[in-house]
Amino acid sequence: MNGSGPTKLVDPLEDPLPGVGTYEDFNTIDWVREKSKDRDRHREITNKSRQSTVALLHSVSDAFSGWLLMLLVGLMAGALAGGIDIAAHWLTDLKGGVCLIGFWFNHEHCCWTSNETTFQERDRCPQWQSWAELITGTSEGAFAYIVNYLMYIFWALLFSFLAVILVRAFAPYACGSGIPEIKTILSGFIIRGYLGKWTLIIKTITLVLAVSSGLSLGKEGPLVHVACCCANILCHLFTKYRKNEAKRREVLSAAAAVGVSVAFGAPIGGVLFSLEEVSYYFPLKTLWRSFFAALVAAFTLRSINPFGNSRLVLFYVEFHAPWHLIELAPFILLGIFGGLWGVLFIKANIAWCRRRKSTRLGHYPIIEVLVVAALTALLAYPNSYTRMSGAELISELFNDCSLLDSSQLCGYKQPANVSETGVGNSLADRPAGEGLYTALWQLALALIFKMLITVITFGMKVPSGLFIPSMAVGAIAGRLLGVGMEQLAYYNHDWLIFRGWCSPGADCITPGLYAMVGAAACLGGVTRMTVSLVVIMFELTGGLEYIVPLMAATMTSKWVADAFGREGIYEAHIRLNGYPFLEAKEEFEHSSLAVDVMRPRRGDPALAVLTQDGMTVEEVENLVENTHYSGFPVVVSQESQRLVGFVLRRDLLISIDNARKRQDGIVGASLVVFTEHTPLQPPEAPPFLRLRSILDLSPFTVTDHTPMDITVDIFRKLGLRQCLVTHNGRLLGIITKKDILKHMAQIANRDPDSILFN
Amino acid sequence: MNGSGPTKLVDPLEDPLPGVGTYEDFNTIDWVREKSKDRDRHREITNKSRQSTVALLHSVSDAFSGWLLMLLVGLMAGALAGGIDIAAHWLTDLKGGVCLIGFWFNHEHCCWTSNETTFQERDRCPQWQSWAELITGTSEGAFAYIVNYLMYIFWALLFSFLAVILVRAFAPYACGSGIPEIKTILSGFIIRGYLGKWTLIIKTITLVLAVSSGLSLGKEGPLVHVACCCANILCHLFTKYRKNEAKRREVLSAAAAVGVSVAFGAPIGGVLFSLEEVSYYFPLKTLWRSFFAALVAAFTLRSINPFGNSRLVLFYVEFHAPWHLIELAPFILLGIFGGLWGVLFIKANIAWCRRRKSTRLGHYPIIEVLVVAALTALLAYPNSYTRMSGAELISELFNDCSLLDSSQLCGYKQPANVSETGVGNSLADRPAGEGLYTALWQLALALIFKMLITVITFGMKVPSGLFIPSMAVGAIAGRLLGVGMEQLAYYNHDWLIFRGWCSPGADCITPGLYAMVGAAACLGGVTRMTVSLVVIMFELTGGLEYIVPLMAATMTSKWVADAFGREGIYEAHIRLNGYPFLEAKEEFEHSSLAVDVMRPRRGDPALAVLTQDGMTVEEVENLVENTHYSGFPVVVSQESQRLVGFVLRRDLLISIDNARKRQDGIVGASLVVFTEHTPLQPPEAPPFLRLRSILDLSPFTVTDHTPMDITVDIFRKLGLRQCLVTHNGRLLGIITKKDILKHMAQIANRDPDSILFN
Amino acid sequence: PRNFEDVRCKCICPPYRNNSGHIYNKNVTQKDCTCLHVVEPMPVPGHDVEAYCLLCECKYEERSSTTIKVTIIIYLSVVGALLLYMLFLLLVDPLIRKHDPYTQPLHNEEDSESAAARGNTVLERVEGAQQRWKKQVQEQRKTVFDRHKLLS
Amino acid sequence: PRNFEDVRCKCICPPYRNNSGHIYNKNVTQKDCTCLHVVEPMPVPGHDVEAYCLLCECKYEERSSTTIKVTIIIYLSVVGALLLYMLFLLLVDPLIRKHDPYTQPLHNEEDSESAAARGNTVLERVEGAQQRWKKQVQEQRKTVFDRHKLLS
Repeated sequence: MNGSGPTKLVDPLEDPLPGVGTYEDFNTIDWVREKSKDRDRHREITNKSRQSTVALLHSVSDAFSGWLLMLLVGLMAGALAGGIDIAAHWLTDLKGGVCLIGFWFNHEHCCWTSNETTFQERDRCPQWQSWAELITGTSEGAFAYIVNYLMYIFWALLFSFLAVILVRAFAPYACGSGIPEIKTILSGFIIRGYLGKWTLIIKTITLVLAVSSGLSLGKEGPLVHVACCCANILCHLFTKYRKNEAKRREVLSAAAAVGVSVAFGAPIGGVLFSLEEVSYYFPLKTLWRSFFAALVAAFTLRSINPFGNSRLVLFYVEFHAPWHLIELAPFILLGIFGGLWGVLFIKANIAWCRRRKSTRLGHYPIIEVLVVAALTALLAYPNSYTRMSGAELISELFNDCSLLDSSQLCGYKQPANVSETGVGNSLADRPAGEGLYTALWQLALALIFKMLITVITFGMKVPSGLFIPSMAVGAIAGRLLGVGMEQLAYYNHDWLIFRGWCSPGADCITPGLYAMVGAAACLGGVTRMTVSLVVIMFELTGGLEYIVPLMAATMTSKWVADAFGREGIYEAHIRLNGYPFLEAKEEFEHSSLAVDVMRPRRGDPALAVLTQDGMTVEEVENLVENTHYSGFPVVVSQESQRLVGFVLRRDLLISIDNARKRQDGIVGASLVVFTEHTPLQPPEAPPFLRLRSILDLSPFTVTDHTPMDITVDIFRKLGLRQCLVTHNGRLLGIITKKDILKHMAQIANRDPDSILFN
Repeated sequence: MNGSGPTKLVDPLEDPLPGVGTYEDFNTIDWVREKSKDRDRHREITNKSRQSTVALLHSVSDAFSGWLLMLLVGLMAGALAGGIDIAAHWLTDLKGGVCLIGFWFNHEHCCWTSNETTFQERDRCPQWQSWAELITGTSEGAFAYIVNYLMYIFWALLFSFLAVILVRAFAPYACGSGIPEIKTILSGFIIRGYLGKWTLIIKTITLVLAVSSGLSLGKEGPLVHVACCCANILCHLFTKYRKNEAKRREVLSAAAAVGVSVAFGAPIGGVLFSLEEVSYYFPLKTLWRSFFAALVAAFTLRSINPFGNSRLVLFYVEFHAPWHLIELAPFILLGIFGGLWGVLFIKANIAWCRRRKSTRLGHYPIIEVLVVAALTALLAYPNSYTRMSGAELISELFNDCSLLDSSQLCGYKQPANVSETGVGNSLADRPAGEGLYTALWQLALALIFKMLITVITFGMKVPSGLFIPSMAVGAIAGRLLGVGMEQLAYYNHDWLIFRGWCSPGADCITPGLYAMVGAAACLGGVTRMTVSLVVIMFELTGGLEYIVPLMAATMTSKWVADAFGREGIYEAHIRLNGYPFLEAKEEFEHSSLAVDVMRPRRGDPALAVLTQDGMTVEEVENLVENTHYSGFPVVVSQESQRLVGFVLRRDLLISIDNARKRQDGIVGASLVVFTEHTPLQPPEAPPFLRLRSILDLSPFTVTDHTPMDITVDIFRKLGLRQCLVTHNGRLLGIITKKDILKHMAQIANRDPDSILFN
Repeated sequence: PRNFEDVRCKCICPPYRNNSGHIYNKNVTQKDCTCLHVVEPMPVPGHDVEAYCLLCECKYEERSSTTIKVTIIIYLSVVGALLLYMLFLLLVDPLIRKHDPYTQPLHNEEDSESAAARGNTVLERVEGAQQRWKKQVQEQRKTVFDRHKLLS
Repeated sequence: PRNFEDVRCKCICPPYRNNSGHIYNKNVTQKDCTCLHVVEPMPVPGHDVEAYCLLCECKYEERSSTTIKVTIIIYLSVVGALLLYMLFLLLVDPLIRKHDPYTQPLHNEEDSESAAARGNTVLERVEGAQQRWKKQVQEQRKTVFDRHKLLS
């Protein structure tokens, strides 16, 4: 959409002036212009490819560079995710002890080949020494407990301190989950350095530290950021993507899919997540490539095999226990819980973050992290369900008890004799035993703890994901409900609702399934994901039979949560920070017209316009200097106000600057000409400055009567930055993305000046 | 986008005049207008809901009507699919014989409880009598064979005759696969009656007949059409969807997902199919609802349980045999085969269909069907692999041989003694035996037969899907290659490539997997599906481990096929029929400008415009009568050509007609006024005809310099029907969707007049 | 339909030593659907039972013969009714009334719907609806079969 | 690393009659990863072996201890390097040069890249790059930590 009309003055492959056509930091890109640039470029290459073999090869390699890039992104993100998994696992276990046969082994790998593990305590082996054993020589008794406790707190504090200090020192952009920012970037915003090398390094390093410190946060969201950083860095290898912001965003959108794919081992779910949650402008075109990249990443991760069991995630489960239609009632209950929790969490977290943003709390980020880490460690250690990492907790809760399990959660009273003809290892009749009751109490406490601590954890200045804590909350609630249902059914086999499908001896209720459904419900309530969430959970379990329970819970959760507030946590954070993000899912409901939103408003001074051949360089410079607009319409004359085109402030400044330096005779009195044919030049006047090449000859226009819902639709669908408003063919005003966002904020009774823009 | 500006003259809930705002047959809808109408309606309901409880209830029920509709569509489509499965299975088996204990049982169900089935001939039982047994009393010998042969041909002819005669008599729109037409309809085209009651009934009935007649066609494509018919009919129950063409298309898009979901038992695959292949305008918004509907349909189908084994499709497989990285080479080979076959099939089929369209062949549709059916039956019967139905063949080919199987394809030489410690029932060492060699020959013949007969079958005037025949071709090829590889590995354990993973005694190659990959490759080559195909196949097998082979094959197949021609079979048929379909996936590559495409061209007479207050009723009527345009721009005056708005021919005619009938004093000399404020009326002049209410005050405009790639993008993204072209604020011309399609046809050296339009 | 026919437990036992393969079919509950209950008489001596049973695969299956019966009967009656109606339209109808159906052009759906209100008695309305439908089908037939504009 | 440590066959056997549950761990090939090979000594008498083994679950697992070792060592060295560099920047750097880093406004990436060419020797370029990076980080720190414009 640069004005290279039929005359083809400019070679699209090389910008005439460095800087023309680029963007400043915290600005929004013009999708149409970028796409058009890419098409010009593609056309050029196609045309050249008919001329020589080298050019043909170039064209082929250009066509395949997208695939190559996807491959590289998949490989790099998969490898990084594997590394993060291994390091985080090791560091987490370091809080408890150290491996004597090699300090680099985590607890499980330390005892990997040991024959001394017992059925009851599967993770005990002499090679692994807790800190108490190392320091005091014994692992029993109150003193050893206290030593372990103190060491746990020490390590937690150390890790969290390192995390926050590294973030502060090297890459402040590495903190947080990153998904709100990536959503905003994908919608066209520019945050320089947000996806850079240092962000990648620091985010990777500190993510491991933050997860290992025992804070109530997960690595899933930040992995999306990490994958996007990889993609952005790899984009620099290919001209096609380096120079085009729109094309680069296609790659980033695929990278988001890659991130979720490695976080949950769910390639299809990742692609759907990218489609549903983060992508903005081009959902279909990149579908296939995203899928490819997500698969490559998943396979890289599998070949690294971070957990030593060929699984991509710790909490992968595989059970095929059937469920009964009546169970939909508790599942829907879980959905309601998830929805309520989602709403409460969002409200509480946003309130806390606002406080952090506006009060003195925000001035002490390092102390805040240390305090929260200390608090978490102090409260988490005594309860074994909070002491373990979030992923391990979820894994334990998802697991269905069989005879092979010895965890506390499976502390059922053992039947007198195990039937010999019983098929497999399932426990059929399960009255709860002592161990289970203890576990339930601990879980209830853990639930309350997790619910509270997550609110103040998310948003601290360390990398922090929200998926794992939300899932943990839901999984605990689900497991509690599941065990409750199970015991209810066990003691009341003869109730009408249990009769028929819960006969004695039949395994009728699966608490692990309830935990899974609860996790999905809570995650759904917080993030408002729908299809992608169901598919991710489905890929986690590998069984199509649980789609209906998951869906019922997710749907209820979303409906309940939407009844109290339509935004998910990411949208809420986007709004909190005032990012210029035009939500694609929300309909614009108000009945205002374009004329109500455009600038200038009634009473304002008239729109600043340039005329196509009536202004001198000096006049133009004055106009530009005295206004702060990022672009100016060009009209035939001030009287007729008939629109010719649109020119960007940045391009204008660079061009005039360049002309003054390089072009002979251009002075302040030179006439600036935007017309195609230069008017006849008076003999002694200074030469004209011809600027048609930077003029956008096809600016978008709408009439003043256009309803805003249509205008918003146009902005969203086409990715516009500004749009001119006309009335009966005369230029009347301009609507920018910022104006729309301000207008929407006004309608929603929010402060319109909170929108972040350059 | 009806001109109900801030003055709100018209109540959006009831059109002022019946007919204003509706479309004629074979016309394209204006998405923006429809969406805007729906938003107005929604706003109205929301506003009213604050006033009374009844209105509030109405608003809630309106909000949930979409979900209710989805539920109903899922239930109805699932039930119909179940009925079709049962009936088709029974009719297919009727060609061979009849069940004595109840004529309504098919072969399998007839022998369901029989204890007389043997291990070798699993489907034999005394209750099921072949026609030879019934007529001649014996099932052995040449005479019985001939009787069965003749009966087979007789039934095939009868079924196909009934199918084509019913289609011709009651619902000609019921023939074909329907997917090209549904794609076109979803893009905004209107074909009245295409999704009506009769089409639904006849398509359902004749689909069963066509499939049962043994013709080389499947039921998967038509099921999409059936589901869309259900959705369209159920839309009539809800005002929200009945009156709005855009909203209805949202439902139809979900219905397409439902169709694939029941056809393959793949809800996620169905949703992705709808997203990737058929949907046009709103992929994301309906994602969640589509998924819901697809799941409901799949569960309805499962509860009907048409195959008696809780599977949704006949050819569901579940194996978990590992594959080796080296095997990617044969998989890619299968991809190449699939791509080549896809290209050849499309070329051959389109050539044949063009012949049918243009030569005398098209005049005898009934005879054509009978001849093809007779030919198919005649050639298919002697070969057991063509005699069975396509789905059964695929099921047999996908199946991996275990000790439990006795089919010819598993005719391996039995090892001397079965090892007792061998785990499970897998066959480890497998030299091919006599039976397998026979089977291979038969399969090779079946491959050639299927490849040829499908070309002339697809496009006949019976309901016919393409998925099953394509998959069958691919599955045969894949199985052949798989068995070949297996034998190669068996006899050459010591080759470098087999060493290590194919040691003696290990089960290293799974021919069933090759069949599956081949099926995916061929289907991908023909339809150019990518993600959705992989996901469908993944849901068919239920194992994530085969995604990589499937993806390698699909990707190769698509690349190979795209190298020879970029269109899939559906796009090719859309082009053959000249449907006005603007492909969303293809980029517009040419560098033309809007001014090159718009009407009037240079040298044509000027654009027919109305002025806002200068024309009489008679003049307007003359203008409308002498042109065939479907809309007219309204300008301030002929001299200034400054654009005011756009008015549709149909609305104009209806309004003038109505005014002449109902409004007092409107005569030919009355002035037509489009302005907001009526000018002062001269005393004795006839009253003005005020038509501002039908004026679209926000027509889309582009400048003459806008590159066509951007214009095409705008048309696609916003779903426009026409767009006005301006130069420096003056109206210059108009571009319609038809102009764009003609321009694209011209660029591709096709006949631009082949585009179907009203 | 006898309901007990609607469940079965099917065990497929492959060839084992000198026994050929065999298929067992029995009407038992899901719980009892194991090799030990279904394979009768056991073809192998006692100590081999376990090994033999390991090789067998037992599947519990349910069906609804009523659904099958009802579906087939509905299907056949619809086909029959359609054929009869087709014969009626082909043979009887032209004798009753003689007019050219091609004269009137096809209305749009809206127009036709409003026209539907014009009939006075129920019979006339049905008559009118039938006429309109017939015209639509003729139009469709012309489009698809004669002019090959659509669906070719 | 000793390679034979990288595979294991782990059998978990639940409590059975009067035997308590037990975990067996053995270093065998995938083919031999069955209860019969791994559970040694067999805790039950001969005729019970089959029933006992049916209850046990054996899993063959592989890992790469080299990958683990390398990952951890790389991780630790990167953290160490970063900490050292941070200390250097905090303590040593201010002593070497004394200027106000806040004076010059942040350049855009393009500008900075072109500026990168200005340095003459390699050392100067590195120096320049480091200065620009430090300014960027300061800018980021102001945005995120002080002004709370982003990421709060």
